[in-house]
Amino acid sequence: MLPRQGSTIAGPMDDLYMFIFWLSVVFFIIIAGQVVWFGMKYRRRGPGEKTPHITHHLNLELAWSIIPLLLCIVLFFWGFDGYMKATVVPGDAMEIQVRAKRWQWEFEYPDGIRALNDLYIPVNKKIRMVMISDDVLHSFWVPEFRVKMDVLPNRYTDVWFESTIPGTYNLTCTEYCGKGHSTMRGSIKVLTPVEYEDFVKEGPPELKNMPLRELGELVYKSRGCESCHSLDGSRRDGPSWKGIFGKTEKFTDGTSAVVDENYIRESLMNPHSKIVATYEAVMPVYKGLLRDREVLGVIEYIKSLK
Amino acid sequence: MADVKTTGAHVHGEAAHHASYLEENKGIMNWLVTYDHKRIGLMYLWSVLLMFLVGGLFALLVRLELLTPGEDLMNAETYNRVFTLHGAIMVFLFIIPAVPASLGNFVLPLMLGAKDVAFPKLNLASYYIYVVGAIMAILSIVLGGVDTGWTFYTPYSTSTAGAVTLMTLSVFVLGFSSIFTGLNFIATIHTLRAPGMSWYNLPLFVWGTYATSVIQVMATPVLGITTVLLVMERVFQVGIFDARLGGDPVLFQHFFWFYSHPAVYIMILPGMAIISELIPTFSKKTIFGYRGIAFSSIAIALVSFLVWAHHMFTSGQSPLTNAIFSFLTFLVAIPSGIKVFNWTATMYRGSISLKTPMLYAMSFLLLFTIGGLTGLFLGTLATDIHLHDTYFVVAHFHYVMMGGTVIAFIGGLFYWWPKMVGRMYSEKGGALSAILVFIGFNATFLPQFIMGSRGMPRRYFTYLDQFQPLHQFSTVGAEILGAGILVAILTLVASLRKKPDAIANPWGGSTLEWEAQSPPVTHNFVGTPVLEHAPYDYRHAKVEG
Amino acid sequence: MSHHADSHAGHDVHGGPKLYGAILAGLLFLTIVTVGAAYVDFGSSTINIVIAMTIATIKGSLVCLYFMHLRWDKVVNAVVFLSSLVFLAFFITLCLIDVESRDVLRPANWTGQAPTPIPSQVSNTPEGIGQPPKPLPKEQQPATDGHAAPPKH
Amino acid sequence: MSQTLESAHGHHPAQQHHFATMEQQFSAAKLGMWLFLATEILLFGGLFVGYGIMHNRHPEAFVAGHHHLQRPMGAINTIVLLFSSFTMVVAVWASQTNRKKLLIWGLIATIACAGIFMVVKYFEYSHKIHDGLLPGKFYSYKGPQVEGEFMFFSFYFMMTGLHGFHVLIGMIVLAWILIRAMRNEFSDQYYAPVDLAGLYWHLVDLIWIYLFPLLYLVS
Repeated sequence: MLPRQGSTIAGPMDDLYMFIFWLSVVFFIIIAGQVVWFGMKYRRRGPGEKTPHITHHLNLELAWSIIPLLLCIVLFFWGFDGYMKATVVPGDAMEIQVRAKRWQWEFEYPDGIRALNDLYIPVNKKIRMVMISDDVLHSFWVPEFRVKMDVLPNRYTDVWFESTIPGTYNLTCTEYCGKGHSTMRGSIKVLTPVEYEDFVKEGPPELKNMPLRELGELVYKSRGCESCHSLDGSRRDGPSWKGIFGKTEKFTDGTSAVVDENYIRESLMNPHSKIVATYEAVMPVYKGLLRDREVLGVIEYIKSLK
Repeated sequence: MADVKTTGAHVHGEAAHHASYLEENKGIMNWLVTYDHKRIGLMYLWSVLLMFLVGGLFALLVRLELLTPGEDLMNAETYNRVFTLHGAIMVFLFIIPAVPASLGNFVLPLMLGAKDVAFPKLNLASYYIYVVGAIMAILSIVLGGVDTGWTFYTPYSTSTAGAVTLMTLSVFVLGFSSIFTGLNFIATIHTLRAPGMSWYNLPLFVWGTYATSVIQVMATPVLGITTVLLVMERVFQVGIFDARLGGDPVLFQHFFWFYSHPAVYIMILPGMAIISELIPTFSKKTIFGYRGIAFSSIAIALVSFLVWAHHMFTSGQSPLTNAIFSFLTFLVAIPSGIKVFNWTATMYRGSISLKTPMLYAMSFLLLFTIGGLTGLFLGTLATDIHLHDTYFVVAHFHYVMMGGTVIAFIGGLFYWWPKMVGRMYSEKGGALSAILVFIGFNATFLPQFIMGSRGMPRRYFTYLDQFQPLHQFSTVGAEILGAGILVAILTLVASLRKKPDAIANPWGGSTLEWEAQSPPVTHNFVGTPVLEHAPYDYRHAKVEG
Repeated sequence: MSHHADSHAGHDVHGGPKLYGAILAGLLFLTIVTVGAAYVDFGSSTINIVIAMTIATIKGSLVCLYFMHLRWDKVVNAVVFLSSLVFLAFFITLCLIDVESRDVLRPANWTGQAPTPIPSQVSNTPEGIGQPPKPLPKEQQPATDGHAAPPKH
Repeated sequence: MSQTLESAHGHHPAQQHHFATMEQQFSAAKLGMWLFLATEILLFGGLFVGYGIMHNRHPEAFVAGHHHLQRPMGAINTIVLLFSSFTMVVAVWASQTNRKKLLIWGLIATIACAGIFMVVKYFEYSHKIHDGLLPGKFYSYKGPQVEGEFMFFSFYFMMTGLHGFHVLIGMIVLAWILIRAMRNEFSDQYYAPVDLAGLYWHLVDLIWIYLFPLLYLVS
């Protein structure tokens, strides 16, 4: 019923969940059982049936008021305890800054490395996410960690977790934020300590050995290029990549240049220096967001699009 | 049956048929300017049923789109508009007015032995305010649509395009319709009870409606000012909810839920009120724990004002606030539990007749129990963190709103239908609809609890492949549910083609409305009814059904 | 309900111009006191507000009890009126509790200071909060989904 | 309840068919009015909550903002409204005791006071508009100011605006009552409309009693 337990707080939280679940099952069986059983047993046999005149029964009524009340108080304290454990951040947590914007997650590590949508973290380490939104409300949810917190504009909120099993976990936005709400996903890749060190140096493991063209395609799909640059020559917010390599582009300032490796790199790092005529300056800056090898990948990928 | 002495010539069985409210003053113009609560109730009934069908159509569109991940029927923007309209129409135009304004309007004065509500003109005005609000809401679809979700959370609602301002104003207008209905009912219950009808002789439907009216009067004005502030924020950027200007977007949620949580009880209390009538009538047994049910309605109404922020446990409000509201939320669970236990106890050793309304009442008991129990997961702080804003929540509130209120509403409609139109419907059709609705409803929403727990957020246009089987199951369930509703409506409409055949008290009901002829005369009773026995006292019953 | 000799509708007539005049005098006096109190600092802004609101509440009570006849009216009307105040009090109190207690239960390493924001090309740091919005040029008005222009500072 | 069955005095022309007695009709109407007043309080209440929270968040801005208001104007308006409440309650008393002239003059005085209130408000508003002290994005005051000061004016205009709207509605209602009074419709048998309009008018006064210190006397 619940997704796998990926963090230290998942276990206790699931215990509570299962407790409420079985409690509900018991109460449901009692009530539904009565309804169905009475419905069959006391079914009207004829028009003249007499029924007993039972108006109330104080002790019975007190019992079914007080017992649920006590159970509810238990639930409250249990839930409050779990809530405090899940939200009070331990002092020794590693801090990662999160900036949510429509419709992507931007992360920044303490040493300044930045990542988009994919977060790599070490296993068995307490992580605190300090979050802020660029626009509307978002909400940070990793189902397998059982953590969720809204991300607000102009105010920091935080959430913490300590993952227990290396692997990939989904991150989703759970506060409705418009058109791209349901695709505002990210992934949290929990790495072993060795892998994490490697990551800090060279980037994510599965990308390291990928052929450049494939890496470029991945960047195209995962870093938002797709939404503005088509591959089939059709017009979107930016020029199509089909056959663009080697073409001469005219710019809004009247100059022109051939699309080559240097031009592509410049367009990624400093896109607003040259704007292709008839387009608007809407391209985001990818400086610091792409590793060198990923830039090379994009160049190779564009070259391959004849 | 409460023994009633009427001073007129109205005697059971052999009563001369007086011209009913349907037969007098025919013609559309007479209906449009009528002050008769029964006619206004019927006009409300057709209007809310129309809105129910529109909202239901949007629901089916949502479910169809979710049959597969990705874009099939509509794009993300359209989908967002469709689910917003589904929510807004169902909440503001259907459920909130459904029971009080249609059935309540019809039945309440009859139950009190009154000739009309206290302010008949205000009653009619409130209907037209509703119509204006409904037209504004429909217009906003044409004029750009609304994609904020029915909750209008800022800053999304203050920055998105579309007809949000018009929709918000429509909610403002509809709020007044609701306020006037509530105000009217409170004054009616206080001043127009039949001679001999003390507070403890009130039918439980009246108690439930009274509690509902208290919330309508006390909470709806806050919705009014919230919508005004939202419009101000959109038009003038006054800054109160806009974080960039020094405002607080979470404050909007406080404002919104201060109304909208009590509003949840505006929706469910009338449903409970109907069930409190159906179960004793069809068990032919006095209600168990009359005072427990009556006071729990009032308790729910009062405590409902103190639990609103449990919609905001992950919103960034303070942990202290979370703790306070979680605790208060559990308190509101107790009176609901008391009611359920009292209802089942009423069935004990009864003479249970499984007519259509009773089938709906029993469905209500099962579905509302699930809805209530799943609420425990959400009121508990720790588990709510995981479940908040997921399909678990969607399933939970559908179990309460649809499995609770709508099922009770349909049950009540079948119950009072003979009184309203003077005709009996086909029991087979009714029973078929009850079974289809029950199966379809569970098939639709049970899978959503699992999806939510596993990680499916709400308001998603597309989803991960792992959820597809459950989504498909849910969509199929929604089609069955839709078919069940259709059967119910067809059954009722088909009965209109018959000649009037309903006797005054076809079910052996014990409250005053069954003393009036079916359908009643314009001023309800021929003569003045005087109540001599408490309601639900079947020792004095003269069984007719 | 007792029937008064000169009121066939069954309602007692209460008060009279003399009593109402006295109440008016009291209200005017309290208005002067409020204005006067506004020029005195009683220590903290909270105390100042409490004093101003207390005087306003006394004035309000006089209006309710005498001008609005609540003193002589049926209990139910007073209950209705008071319950609106009670619900309003809940609304104000619980909202204030939230706003005032945010971050109170934070962990030890939380200093209450906002953490350093992520450097970004798009400036959305809390600086500039509380500046009045500037009217947007027409084309920048909220127009397309998701790209509403925030007011520029 | 026993008396409600029959009325010993026959039917007053203003009695509606679904009420057994005038007394029943009167108490229903009065309860309805009080319920309506309760909704008004909660409607204004939302603004008070917003004001309280934003005041807490930007205290300096609210203090600085209120220096732009003219206390004498506010004080005059307070006195005018209090006096109008007095004339109103006298009018109600006059209708209960069949003093028709006093009723008419009381109503006229009340409407006149409401008029004075609106005129003073007009001068205050035009002063603010001239200085650019307008709500939200129309705020264009250029003088020295504290951060967030514009928000004070958002609240000033929303609160006094909604209140002013209620004063206007009150004037219309009272004018209608005045016409009916001149047509001799009211007596000690039937004065509910005067009484209810009076209740509404006192509520408008009551709200101003709170608005005045909150907006004009912030410290």
